[in-house]
Amino acid sequence: MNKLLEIKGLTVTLPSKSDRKYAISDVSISVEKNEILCVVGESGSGKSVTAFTVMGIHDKRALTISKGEILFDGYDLTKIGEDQFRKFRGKKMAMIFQEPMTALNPVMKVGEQITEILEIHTDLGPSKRKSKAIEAMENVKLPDPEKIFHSYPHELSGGQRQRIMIAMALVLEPDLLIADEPTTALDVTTQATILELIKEIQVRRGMGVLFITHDFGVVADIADRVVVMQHGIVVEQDRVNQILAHPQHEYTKMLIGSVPSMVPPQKKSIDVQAVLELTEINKSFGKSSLFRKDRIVNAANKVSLKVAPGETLGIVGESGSGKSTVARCAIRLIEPDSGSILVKDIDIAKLRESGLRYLRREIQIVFQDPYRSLNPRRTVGQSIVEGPMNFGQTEEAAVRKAKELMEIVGLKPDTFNRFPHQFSGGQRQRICIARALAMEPSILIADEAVSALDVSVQAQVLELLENIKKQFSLAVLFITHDLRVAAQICDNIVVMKKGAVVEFGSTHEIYTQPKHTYTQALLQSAPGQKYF
Amino acid sequence: MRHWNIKTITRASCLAASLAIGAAVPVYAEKVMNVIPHADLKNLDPIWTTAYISRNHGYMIYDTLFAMDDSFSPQPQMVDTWSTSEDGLTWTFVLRDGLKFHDGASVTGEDVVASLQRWGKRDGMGQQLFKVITSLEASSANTVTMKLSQPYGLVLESIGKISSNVPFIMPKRVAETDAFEQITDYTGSGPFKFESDQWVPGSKVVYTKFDGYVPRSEPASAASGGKKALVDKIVWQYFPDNTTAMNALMAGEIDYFESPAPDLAPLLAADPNITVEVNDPLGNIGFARFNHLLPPFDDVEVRRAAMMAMKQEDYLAAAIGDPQFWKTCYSVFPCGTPLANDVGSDIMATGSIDAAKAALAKTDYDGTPVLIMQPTDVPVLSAFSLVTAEKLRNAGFEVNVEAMDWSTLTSRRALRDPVGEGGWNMFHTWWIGADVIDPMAIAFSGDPDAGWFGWPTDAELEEARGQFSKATSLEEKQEIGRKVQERLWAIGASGELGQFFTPVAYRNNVKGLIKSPVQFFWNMSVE
Amino acid sequence: MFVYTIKRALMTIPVILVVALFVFLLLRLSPGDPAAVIAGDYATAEDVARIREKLGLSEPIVVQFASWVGALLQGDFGTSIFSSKPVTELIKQRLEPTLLLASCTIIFSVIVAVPLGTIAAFKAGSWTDRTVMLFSVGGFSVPVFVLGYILIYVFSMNLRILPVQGYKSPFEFGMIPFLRHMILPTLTLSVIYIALLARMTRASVIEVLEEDYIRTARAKGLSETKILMRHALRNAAVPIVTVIGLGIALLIGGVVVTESVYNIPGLGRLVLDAVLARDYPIIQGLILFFSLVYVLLNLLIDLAYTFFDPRIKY
Amino acid sequence: MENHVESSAFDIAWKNRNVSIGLSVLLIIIVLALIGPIFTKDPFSLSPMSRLKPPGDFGLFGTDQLGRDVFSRVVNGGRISLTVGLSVAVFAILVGTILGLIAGYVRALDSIIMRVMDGLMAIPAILLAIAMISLSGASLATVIAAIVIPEVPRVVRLVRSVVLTVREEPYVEAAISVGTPVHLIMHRHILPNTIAALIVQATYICGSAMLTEAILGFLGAGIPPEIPSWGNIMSEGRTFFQLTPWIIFFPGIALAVTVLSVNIVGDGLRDTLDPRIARSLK
Repeated sequence: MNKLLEIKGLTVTLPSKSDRKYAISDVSISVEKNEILCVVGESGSGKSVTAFTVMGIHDKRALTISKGEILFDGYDLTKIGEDQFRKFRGKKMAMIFQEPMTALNPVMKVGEQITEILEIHTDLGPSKRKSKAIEAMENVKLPDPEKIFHSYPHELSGGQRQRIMIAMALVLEPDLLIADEPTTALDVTTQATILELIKEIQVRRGMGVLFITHDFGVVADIADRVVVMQHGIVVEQDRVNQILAHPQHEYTKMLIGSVPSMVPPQKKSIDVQAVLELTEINKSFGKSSLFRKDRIVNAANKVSLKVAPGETLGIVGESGSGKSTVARCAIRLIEPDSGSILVKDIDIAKLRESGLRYLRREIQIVFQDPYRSLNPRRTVGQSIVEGPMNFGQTEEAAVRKAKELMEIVGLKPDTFNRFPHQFSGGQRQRICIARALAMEPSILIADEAVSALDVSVQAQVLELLENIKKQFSLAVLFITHDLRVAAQICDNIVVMKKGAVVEFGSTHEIYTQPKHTYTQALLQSAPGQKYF
Repeated sequence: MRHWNIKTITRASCLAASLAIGAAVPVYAEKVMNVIPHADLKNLDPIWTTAYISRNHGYMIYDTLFAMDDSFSPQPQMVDTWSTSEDGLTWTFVLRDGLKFHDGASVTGEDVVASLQRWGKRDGMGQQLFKVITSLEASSANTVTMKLSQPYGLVLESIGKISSNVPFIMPKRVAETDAFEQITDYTGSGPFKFESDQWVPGSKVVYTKFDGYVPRSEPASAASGGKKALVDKIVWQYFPDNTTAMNALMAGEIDYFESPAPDLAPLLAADPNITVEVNDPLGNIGFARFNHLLPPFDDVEVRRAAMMAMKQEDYLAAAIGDPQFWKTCYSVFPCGTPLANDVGSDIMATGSIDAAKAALAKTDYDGTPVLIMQPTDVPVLSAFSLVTAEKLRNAGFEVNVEAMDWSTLTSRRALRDPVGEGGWNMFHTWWIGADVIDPMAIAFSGDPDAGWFGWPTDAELEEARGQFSKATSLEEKQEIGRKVQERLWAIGASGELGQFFTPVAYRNNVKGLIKSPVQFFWNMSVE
Repeated sequence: MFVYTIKRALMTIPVILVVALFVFLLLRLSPGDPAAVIAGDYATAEDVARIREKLGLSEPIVVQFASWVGALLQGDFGTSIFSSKPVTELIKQRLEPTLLLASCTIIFSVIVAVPLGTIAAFKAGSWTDRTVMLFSVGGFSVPVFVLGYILIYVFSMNLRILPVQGYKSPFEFGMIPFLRHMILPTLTLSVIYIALLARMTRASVIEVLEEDYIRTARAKGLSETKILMRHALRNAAVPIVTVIGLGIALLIGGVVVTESVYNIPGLGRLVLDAVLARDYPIIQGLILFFSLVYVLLNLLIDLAYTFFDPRIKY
Repeated sequence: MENHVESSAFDIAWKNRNVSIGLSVLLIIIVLALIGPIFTKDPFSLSPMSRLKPPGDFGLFGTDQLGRDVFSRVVNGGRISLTVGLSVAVFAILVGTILGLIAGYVRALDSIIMRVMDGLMAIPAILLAIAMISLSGASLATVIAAIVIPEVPRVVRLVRSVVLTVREEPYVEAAISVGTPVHLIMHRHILPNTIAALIVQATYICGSAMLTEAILGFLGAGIPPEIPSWGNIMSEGRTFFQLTPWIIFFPGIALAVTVLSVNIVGDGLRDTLDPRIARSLK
């Protein structure tokens, strides 16, 4: 065996007041030369702590290594001094991170950020450093590296930034690359190219890669071996094919089972009058001032769509495609520049807040971030009854109704008086759904409502949404970037790109016979299609 | 503006370095006296304003026809000889030879006439004098003739006035400026020249020696006698902060400190290099002014009751401190001057709360609150106000003290409106002794229309004051003085709070200080 | 950038107008009457009225404001009531000491405070941090004038190594006398500024040290010093520079006191004396001038952001 | 229940050593100032014959230039200085919060309010205060008003920025979409978010107001000097700084300790209430 990195019985302790004692406990993992080891798990599984500890950049004030060893290049990294450790970092082991925007120093030219690593670890002169950096940038297939060398991070696209991160990590040809969810923040098309790039370089260099992810689709595409972690413990590890085909541990099975299929189920078409109808909605941001006119973004460009009761209409698209703008126009959190929004045949596009108020109950929304969707200073009960009581319901009636709804969304009614921080992310999203339902709306907008949730929780919330749609005969406008989720839940789909609708059709049509090239590219980019 | 380029800075720093090392020793050491004046010179027209600092500035650069000697009698200054006609109605003044303005022109009778006329429009004594003047003209280049409608006893006292407004002689072109507008040409004929371009209002005034000045041959005596400029340059630097000023004097950065707070005297005196002394023999007279128009002080007995509570020792101790710098004085004319007397002074000398209480009980005082304006930026007056407040409260008055700064007080004291509408009942001030040396002082007026703030009304008093200008002998004047004082006490015109002296402090290398109620800088040298 | 500069410069106009109106109303609606002050002790009511007329104080208030603003637009700040000197000339005369005192203070404060704040941030929670922070808090707790007196007492009166007071222009007297006279006022004025800057630096650096790119820098193998110097400070620069700008107002306030204590003939004392003497044209002109300086400096600082942060583009 | 989050935050704040020490010191000072009149002489009573006496026979802290008892002036002065500090903080926060909420929520008024605030910010605070006081007459009320006015723009900016941030929060949008009227959104969702920042801001305003009061006194534009605020005692005593240092020393110490405690409490609160900074200190 050719072990590059060997973690033996590593235990990292959390500060005394935390809700659990260990961040990771007795973790033993090894990465070999010339392989990609994927560490997979949901939030709180300890996968990132493991990666950061190996790199020696974990938060040393909060986390302490209490047991175990990390063997690398003949040293136990838990025992060597900081100065020696520093010589490894960047040179022998390198790391790339989830969010390339924040991981790059915003006030430093990217070229400088790459040459900096050469400056620390080598004796090369400035011109040599630059040519080596350019070479590294060419290696990650960055176009016009000379120009990008002198760019600042904000001047690059997300994919380019991640390529810069990779170039930076690989410029000294380290033996070990640690990748912490490197594609999670990227659009699906970009994700595909970055994954391909990592794989290719790994093969070319014969490098060992420790790849952290929560996405089994990514695992299926990239991993040689897989480690599954849960609550800081390794529950299973094996070759990728073995894990995917024959998962042993219940948790692994559950994770794999939760990945939605790309094949949409057959659905019968809905043939009732639409309750929400958007016609030629236009919305642009940025002011055209006297002095310049170039900062205007057309977030929605002649968008038309309609949703009927009992229908789930998906809006899919990558970031910046304008899908959220459409949702926020539909619920009139923002006012469209032009176009009409018919809710039960009343045009609300230009209504003032006072006129709008009585239509508020018809249309409700669930947001992406369950942590910010509830006022932390108010009990969940208060949040749920707020709407009905605004419309004159008595407190008693509202509370009774709220408790019923809590039961429907799968929460115990006796948690009515608790505060949001006492709930998990999935539970909070259920509360948000209950809050929306309390208004007895006919239209529900779910704006990336499951994107922030772990896959297991995601599946449950999706199921809940499906159930209440049926139960209350709701028209659902479902906004997502996740093609797998869209495939499973939507009846019809609108594909958006740069503010405009590029394709519309039934889910089945879209997934089986995409017409627009963009739709085709999107579908091809979804990871893990071999298995799921 | 100056160009601040590298070159200048480099040059400046080179120069600095050489100066610091002491390599460049000037061939001729200019004699400079650094002075901290008692106030900031805000205004350069001593006719336009009565501010003492402007008067002192006037003495630096201007000369006068007559000037007071140290016994307060007028002596010729610019005048060489003068004569009076038999009937006392025609006065002829002949100017000295060699009088020159700073621009080189000779001083002529025309200049004198124009200057006196402008002064006559602003100064109280001047206005009185001009009431009896029928003509004033330059009969020749160096002669001025003044004709009067009736004999007037104070001709020389007026044109030889020592304090504001002093009839300084300016060039005709300057003196023709409207009396209510400020002059902009600062050409005088005095021993020092004003350096206009070096003046930094609020901070620094620079005077240089005027080489063309010919001093009289008599020795200097107060404002009169030979004025010799013994230094090349006098720099007035105004210090807003007394402690800093004291430190600067002790550190040798300053030569002369005109009015240190009396309380700092012991600290300064403890320094062997510094002399602290009282320069002004008359000192200042504390003054508690009632508003005679408004209740409760529209009642003479209430005023007199209040005066009984005023114990001079307490005022002076609180405001001045060290007893060597004050003394009680129960005359309305400064003690130690010819007219000082003790007629009717029992009322002021009472100084007893109990007596005041008893006296107040006999009046119709109904508890109307007394509004005292307290000028918080003038420590002495601020202290006076607080002492009065406490005394009156103890004597049974209702008292409100309203804090303000002196400039607010000066504008508010002119209001005759009721208290609720901006009016007032009392304020405190002081007069320099020289300003209240005789009954002509506006402080003693009994005419509510032409008189001073507070507006007492007493025809008898006015009558007596009117006599004074006609009196010619000292006995006559003293008699009128006693009459005026008797009336002033009888009507409870104002409380007199005693006499106090502000010391001057200077480094021992300063010589030639002239004893006088006004600060003069001629004959002073720095060794 | 150029367009932005013009635009921002234009935006200062309403701000300055607000200031002008506010100051004007404040002066006109207050009870003091400069005419009475000028007229002096012996003036009659007619004299005062006459002076009011001369000063234009008897005009309707709207007319007064209009004529003042009209004159301002022509660069005429008016003429001092007492000294009859144009306000612009008085400002010119007094500008140098104030400008140099403020500059010395800013330079000195930045030199002291930024390293202090950075060290405190880097060692957040340690004794070093606590000492620096205690000093900073302390700097906010002592009145400026008390500090001035103490410094004079110790350095000038007891040790006799520095002059008590005054200002020596470097262009006239050279650098060394200038600096000798500047040391104590600068120290006095700097304390509060250092306190402010050190706190802000600390807070900004702490915030920056939490950022992802610091972690990236660690992953690259950079030493902590290099991380601090290259990555943290440059990113913390914008808030620090902002505070330098906001502190200008604080500085102007401090200048008034410091100039009084050290007898420096600067703008601070000019305005204080003017207020006490009711010299309206000076008060109006100077408050306006200070506001203009403040607004322009902050505009300059906004433009400087582009230098520190390439993301900011105008 | 409403205050659950705040109260727990303040429990944490109290556990912060700086906060507890600072608050304890402040409490002692406040109590002393309040019960001062019971055990001290009349701070206004003059006795010109025993002026400028050193600490000892003529009182614990000696006497001032009018023979008043410095100890009783310092103890009673605490009440004035604290009144100034607290009232300025309260009024500035009150006015600033109202204006800030309006500016942050009513688009039409935003630019008007903010331009006026910019104008006020541009005038150096001390100058504005001196001008206001010396022109409108010195009294406790005018001094408080003069210190409040320059502080208001800072509070307005703070509140406005919180409003602008918070109104973008999903839970506020959720509240809008369930038809909650504006005043309830302000009251329930936006105002509570400003409280932590406002409390911290209030402590700083309180501290700096006490200092400003002292400086105004020094410049001759403060509360009527008869009233014994610490600033006044010092500014009246400053002429005698080298002669009778006790007049300036005792109120100086009192002021410095009070302002220091207030600022330390403010820092402590900021560290505990601002999670980002608190986190890095753990």
